[in-house]
Amino acid sequence: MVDVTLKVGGAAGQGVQTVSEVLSLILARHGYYVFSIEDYQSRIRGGHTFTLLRVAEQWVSGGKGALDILVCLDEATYHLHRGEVKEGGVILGKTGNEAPGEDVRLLPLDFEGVALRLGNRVFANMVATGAVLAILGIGLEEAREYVRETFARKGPEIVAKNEEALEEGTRLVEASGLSSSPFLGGHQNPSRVSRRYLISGNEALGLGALLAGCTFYSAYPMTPSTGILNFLASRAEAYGLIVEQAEDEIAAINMAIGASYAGARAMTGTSGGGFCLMCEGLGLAAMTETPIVVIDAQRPGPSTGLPTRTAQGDLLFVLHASHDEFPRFVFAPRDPQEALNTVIRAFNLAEKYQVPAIILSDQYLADTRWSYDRLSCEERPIRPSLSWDGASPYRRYALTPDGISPRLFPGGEALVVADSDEHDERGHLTEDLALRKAMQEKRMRKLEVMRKEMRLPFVLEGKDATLIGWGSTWGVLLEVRKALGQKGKSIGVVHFSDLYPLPEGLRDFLKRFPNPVVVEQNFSGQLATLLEQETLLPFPKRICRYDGLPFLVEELVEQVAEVL
Amino acid sequence: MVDVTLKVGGAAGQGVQTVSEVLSLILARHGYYVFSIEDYQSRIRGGHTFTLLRVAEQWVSGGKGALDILVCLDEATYHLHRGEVKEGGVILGKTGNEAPGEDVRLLPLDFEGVALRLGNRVFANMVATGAVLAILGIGLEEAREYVRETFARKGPEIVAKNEEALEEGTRLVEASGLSSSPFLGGHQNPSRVSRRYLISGNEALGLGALLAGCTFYSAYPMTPSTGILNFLASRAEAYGLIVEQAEDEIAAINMAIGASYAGARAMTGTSGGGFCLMCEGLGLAAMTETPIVVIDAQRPGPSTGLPTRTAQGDLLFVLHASHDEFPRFVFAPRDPQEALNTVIRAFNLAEKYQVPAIILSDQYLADTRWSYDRLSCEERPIRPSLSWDGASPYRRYALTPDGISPRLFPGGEALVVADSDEHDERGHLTEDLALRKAMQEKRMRKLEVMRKEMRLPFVLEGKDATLIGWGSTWGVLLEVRKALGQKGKSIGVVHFSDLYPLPEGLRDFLKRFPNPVVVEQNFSGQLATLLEQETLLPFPKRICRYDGLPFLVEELVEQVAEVL
Amino acid sequence: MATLFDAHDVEIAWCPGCGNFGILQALKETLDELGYRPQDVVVVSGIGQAAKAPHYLRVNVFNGLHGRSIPVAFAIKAIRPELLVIAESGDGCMYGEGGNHLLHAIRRNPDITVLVHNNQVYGLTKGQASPTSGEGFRSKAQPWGNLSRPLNPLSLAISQGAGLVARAFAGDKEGLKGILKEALNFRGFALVDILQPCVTFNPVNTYAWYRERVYYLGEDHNPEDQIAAFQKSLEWGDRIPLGVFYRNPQPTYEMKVEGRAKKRRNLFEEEEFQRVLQEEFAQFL
Amino acid sequence: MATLFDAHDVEIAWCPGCGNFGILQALKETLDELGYRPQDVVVVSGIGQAAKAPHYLRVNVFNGLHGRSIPVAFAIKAIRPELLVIAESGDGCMYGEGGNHLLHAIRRNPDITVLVHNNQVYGLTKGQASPTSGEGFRSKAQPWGNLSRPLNPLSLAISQGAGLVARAFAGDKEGLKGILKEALNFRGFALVDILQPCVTFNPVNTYAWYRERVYYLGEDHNPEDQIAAFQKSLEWGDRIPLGVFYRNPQPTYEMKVEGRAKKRRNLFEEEEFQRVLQEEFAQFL
Ligand SMILES: Cc1ncc(C[n+]2csc(CCOP(=O)(O)OP(=O)(O)O)c2C)c(N)n1
Ligand SMILES: Cc1ncc(C[n+]2csc(CCOP(=O)(O)OP(=O)(O)O)c2C)c(N)n1
Ligand code: SF4
Ligand code: SF4
Ligand SMILES: [Mg+2]
Ligand SMILES: [Mg+2]
Repeated sequence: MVDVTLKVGGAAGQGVQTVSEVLSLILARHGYYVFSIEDYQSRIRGGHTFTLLRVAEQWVSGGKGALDILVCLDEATYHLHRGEVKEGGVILGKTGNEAPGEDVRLLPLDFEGVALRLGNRVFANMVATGAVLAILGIGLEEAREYVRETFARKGPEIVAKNEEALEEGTRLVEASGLSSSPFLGGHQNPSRVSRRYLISGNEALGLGALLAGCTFYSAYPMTPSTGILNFLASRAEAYGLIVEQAEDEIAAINMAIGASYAGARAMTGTSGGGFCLMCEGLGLAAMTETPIVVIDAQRPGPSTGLPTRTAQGDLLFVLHASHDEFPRFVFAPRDPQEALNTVIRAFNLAEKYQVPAIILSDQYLADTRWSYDRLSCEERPIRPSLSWDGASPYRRYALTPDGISPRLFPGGEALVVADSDEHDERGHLTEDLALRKAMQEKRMRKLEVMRKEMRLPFVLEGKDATLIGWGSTWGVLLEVRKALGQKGKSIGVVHFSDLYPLPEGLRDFLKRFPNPVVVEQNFSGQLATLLEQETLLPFPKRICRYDGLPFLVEELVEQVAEVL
Repeated sequence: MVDVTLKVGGAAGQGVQTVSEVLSLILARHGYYVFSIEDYQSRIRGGHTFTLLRVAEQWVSGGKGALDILVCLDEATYHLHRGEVKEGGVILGKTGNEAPGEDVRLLPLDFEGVALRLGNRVFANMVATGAVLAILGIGLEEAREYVRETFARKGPEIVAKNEEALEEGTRLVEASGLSSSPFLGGHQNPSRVSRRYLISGNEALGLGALLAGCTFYSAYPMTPSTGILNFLASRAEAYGLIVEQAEDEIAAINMAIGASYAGARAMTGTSGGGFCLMCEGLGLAAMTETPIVVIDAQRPGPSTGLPTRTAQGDLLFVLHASHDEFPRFVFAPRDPQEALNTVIRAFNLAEKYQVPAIILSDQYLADTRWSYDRLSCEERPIRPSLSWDGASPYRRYALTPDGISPRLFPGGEALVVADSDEHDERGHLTEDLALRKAMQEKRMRKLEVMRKEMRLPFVLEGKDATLIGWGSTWGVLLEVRKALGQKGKSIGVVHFSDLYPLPEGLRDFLKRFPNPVVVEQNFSGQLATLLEQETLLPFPKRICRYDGLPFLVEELVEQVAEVL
Repeated sequence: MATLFDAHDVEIAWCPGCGNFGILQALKETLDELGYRPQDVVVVSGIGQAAKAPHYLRVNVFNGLHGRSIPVAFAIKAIRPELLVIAESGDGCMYGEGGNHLLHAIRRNPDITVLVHNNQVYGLTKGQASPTSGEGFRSKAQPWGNLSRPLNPLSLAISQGAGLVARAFAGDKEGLKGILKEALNFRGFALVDILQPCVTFNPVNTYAWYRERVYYLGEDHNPEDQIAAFQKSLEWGDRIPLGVFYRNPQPTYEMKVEGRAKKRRNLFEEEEFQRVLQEEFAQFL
Repeated sequence: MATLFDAHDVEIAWCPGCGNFGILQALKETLDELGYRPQDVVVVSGIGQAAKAPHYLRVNVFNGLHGRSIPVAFAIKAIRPELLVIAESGDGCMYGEGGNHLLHAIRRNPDITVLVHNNQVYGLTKGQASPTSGEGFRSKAQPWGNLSRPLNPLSLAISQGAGLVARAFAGDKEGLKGILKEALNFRGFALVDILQPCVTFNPVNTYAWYRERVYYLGEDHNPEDQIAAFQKSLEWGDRIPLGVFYRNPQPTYEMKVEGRAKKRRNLFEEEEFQRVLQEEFAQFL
């Protein structure tokens, strides 16, 4: 079964992401499953950046560390990564003096030189793409089509040059004889039917919002959430959304709240540092019972930390963010497919319960491209019907049994009053402390109903151990289970996407899983701590990674094997 | 044993706080123990406000609900509180038509009318004071002295008028015959030696900072923390502090961090909403390992909530505030005396470990005046010695075994580099992820050493039940223990002032206390949740108050009796 | 005078004699005279004494966070351009905590009116210096007297080319109403700084103090002239000008995004949803 | 030219050709020529490409949060008035996220210098419109083109009577150095807006674009005249003036609080501690 891992590396600005994007797309169109992880630094030019690309005939959900192919757009890539190439692998592009590993073939290629001969350095990416396709054993048909689609508006000459660049790349590999036993075994896509969908977390989060009927998105740029802003901005004019870049995150969340009060479905997105600035706004949404969706795309901290790396360090923070207590939803989708549905669910539930809903993403989920046979959308945007009879005086914050009060928008017949102070049923500020008590109870009452909406974790049974995770680590946990399964170990997976309020009966539910090992991308094991608090069961075995890199399959397999 | 509870009520702006302040002071100077609780609304004039004042021959640490004396500066006070006066009690001032309770004496008095006859409405407060003193059976000697001290700079005429007002008040009561069996039984202070100290939480927090050697305080006004700003401002010129009102809370915390980096001992103070805005700065302090002290004076939320009321709703928030993980200290002093020491400790520990220290106050602690035989200061400001040899290149963030690195200030021989990004040992930003891992470990390593600094809770043993609390509820828990003790119940108290990191061995420690009941001023019982998480022991019995009012003795006695 | 905008069953928590009363009454009468219906008006505020004003009006109210009324008002107007949207709060709220939002709202030019009850003090928190307090202003938090120069909100707004910039005085109802009318009728961002005596905490800038100094800009002042407006905005001391200082009509934010609203698709309808879903999914194939 | 302020062992992460290099070099030379020692200089920054600059200098560095360099710099100067304190960051950082701090720092007039690398774009986050981007500026976040009018930082600072307000161009080292010298020598708050080409994300405001337009204010410009300075600050288009627009010497914050430092008491010393303790405790008896 074909399963090839390739890495494209270079300096920022050299086009690493372009090469890997084009490759991913072409391979997905060829019917391969693709999984690509972006690694980059907080700079625009220079330094080092790479994409880790896995191409397989079976669906894959995690990255591997051992490389079949290393594509070096600069010499630094060769130095940094040549040790990762396994036996039988190939290194192509700019190479260096040190020897590669045993049985690793070297193909020194001057992509830029070829490009310059074609007239412009920019064609280097297509030369590299052509070369890699040849090594993989993929014909240029799809690649040509891609080039035609992409460069059409730049004129036929540019199209022709790019096609030439592809061909040059392929030719160089053929000349070296390296294409004779291609990595993908010459498999070709017989028809278009088996094209795979290719989508990243940020695209899926943006698409989910679009499908949820989001009409207002305000944000201040912050890696790794900016892709959501870009996605929604790209759709704003066609679909009629208001997408506004705010002056700061405080404005961003207050704008979203204002828009929601006025009748919009509103969302904002940021990373941890920006979320800090949104804490007060989160409480405002809670107190005025104005639904909003907030995406926190996590990255390592504290503080500015590592802006372009991944982490799951904000769980306990978002759970308790803002002073005093109020109900909120917290979700952490496991992959782009689920992210799509989660956003719609978050909008629906936020609006149904008139509370803020927080979605935890991270740099890994945001930037990683997953491939699927099909994309599906199981959720539908639903607006709760407004339960005001139009006759009795309107009470925005009526004390109801389930805590949910009739929510109208301004501009209708009834006046809508909202206040960040404690207020009476009409929304006017009050110092009546018996009423305060009733209001706090009304708000908190929702939590128990909300809990019923929450889903139990995803489960795969296993006898030897159970890996417990949340959010973006789901895919790699599946891979680890499979890998250890091949070694005769029976490993279960329990994975949380719904994090708060935690579903009922969790203690009994969790008790039945043998030998739990919690796997998280943070220092202390925050989910483990949360589960301990919720269930009073101990979760002492924790595998924590907090260097900013995502878990890869082989390393995690070893770590899990160690604690078994 | 004398133990009198009196309430002075009126509209905001009528001088309720002046009357009670003067009374407290005079009574404390007379050698009585005084305990006064302020209740006010978020407005400047009108509405309703009162002070609950307890005067006793024994030290007291909580307020009672049943009144001996009700002083009505307006009629609303009579309507609102007449039901609280117990048998044998007195109501004086503006009364209304409804009958008082049984065996309650009414003394309708027109304080304002008397004052106007003296020439100005402002003397009404002194008329009321004189009247109350007479009912209590306190001569006017101390009161006169107070008047002379306070009004001296306004001239002899004003002094004379105020003295007259006092006398008028006393005379009115005497004329009514009500002073014949005074509440305090005619006890007089024989000498100055037994004067009591009288101090509020905000004063104690400010004084603690002053004594800790704080040289920089920046804050944005926010109830109930503003008293700290006022206190430190009042000392700034005499002691040479910089006290700066910032444009917002974000500036406030960033200023404090800058000042600390430059060599100051720096603090900021706010309430929950402002603390929200400080979350990002908290992470900055953590990442740059810049010590600061942050006071969060809690009030009910969410959001603006009830600005002038009390709550303990921010515990879990401040514990996890700011994205990703870093060590911090969290303290919640139990009374003004401890607050004084806590602030000094917080400064010392923050500086020793180069971390932020958070002090949780609340409106009850902030505004309540406690009396003591003596004030004591057990802590001393200590600056850690700087451990740089001056020879080797200076590494601000050297990776040390205990995580504490040599901290210098700019302006000396070595250059000091600090960065909110992940950084190398010199402080320069890095993308070396192995180093990132080491740095995160270095920072988190401090937590285990910090834990050793933390003190086990205050303990009073009891066989029937154990009341567990934190922060400002300590005093009332003592009172409840005493009251239930008188009813033959043996009630223990376990009270936390050191909240994070929790001291070691807590599970075994807590196990030995029978029938734990956690008492908190929030909705869900946040300390109980924290203890469950830390010890995996269940704490299902929780008494929670969240209407914004503090626990009073009798009600809490009943609530505790119920769960016994 | 009774108006359509009189609130009932709400107790006003301001001090007797406070300048806020004059502003409240003038605003109610202005809204009435301009023919608005309460349900077509949204008043957004922050936190402070001034920020309680919307509760005392019969309108839609969003009383949000201290300093954050402008972003809320901006978004309400963006989503519901047919409503009249006013942001109303104190000087601390709008110029202190909220200064950044004011600055950037001017750049966006939404068609909202910002009313600032400028009492040159923090009223609700008991008298600290505000961004507009005079140098030397004393309070418990500044016993040495305010060390900062006061912010000049008019100069600030004029310097950034704001739509309409005006100053009014709470003590002159008719004058205030005239200015409110101009501001509310203006299409674009309008800032009205209203001098408001705080009888409790500001012993400096009293009714009498203002009355001695204020005068209305005359016919000779050309509000379309940015330099002249700027020059006038610097006048503060013995004479304090009132009126519309500056007027700079320009396309509003809502006009610029108007086209988008028309393209809004109804995703709550299954067929439309499916259409969008298919179009979008195709992008990822 | 080598200077005392050259950093070693730090790799510069800017794009080749970036305008930041010119600013860095000019600043190093200026500090050197003014005779400062590295240990007497603190450079505070926020987050962004420009905000990395302090790491490339041999000085004391505080690289804080995005938008928050000014409050940090203010406090460092307040505590250590003998140090030279510079706040240096990008246009997004200083005028966007940090706008409120700029506004209020002007009012306090601390003796700090604020250097803004104004590339009219968010560089580090890959090219979104910044507060100073021109109307119509396109990016992935604004594919329809920036809808807001650009903030004018010079007009803003002049309108609030800031100490010194200047504009420089990264492409003219000598001119820039001259302006930096004036700003660093000025006692009080100085803002230098430095036009900085971003060769990666700003295809509009290029070196050539600036070169065609910039010119230095001549002798005829009187920087003490606030109205003239304001008028000049509005000039932006075919001609863009450089130089010191405005100069308004006034007492600094540090001067105003100078007396306090002298009264500082050494509480780390037991005897002094006891003295203070007794004095203070007596207040509560
Ligand atoms: C984030 C935050 N910080 C501080 C406060 C406390 N606060 C409430 S009102 C106010 C000042 C009000 O001054 P201003 O806006 O001038 O209104 P005024 O009361 O003078 O009308 C402050 C500081 C708050 N509510 N929220
Ligand atoms: C609170 C917060 N919000 C957002 C960011 C993300 N961020 C980093 S740099 C930057 C913009 C930088 O623009 P500018 O200040 O103009 O600097 P430049 O990169 O252009 O030099 C942003 C939005 C952040 N670090 N912190
Ligand atoms: S404190 Fe001042 S502003 Fe507030 S209501 Fe009273 S007079 Fe008005
Ligand atoms: S992105 Fe622009 S500002 Fe940043 S280093 Fe590159 S050229 Fe300079
Ligand atoms: Mg005010
Ligand atoms: Mg920039």
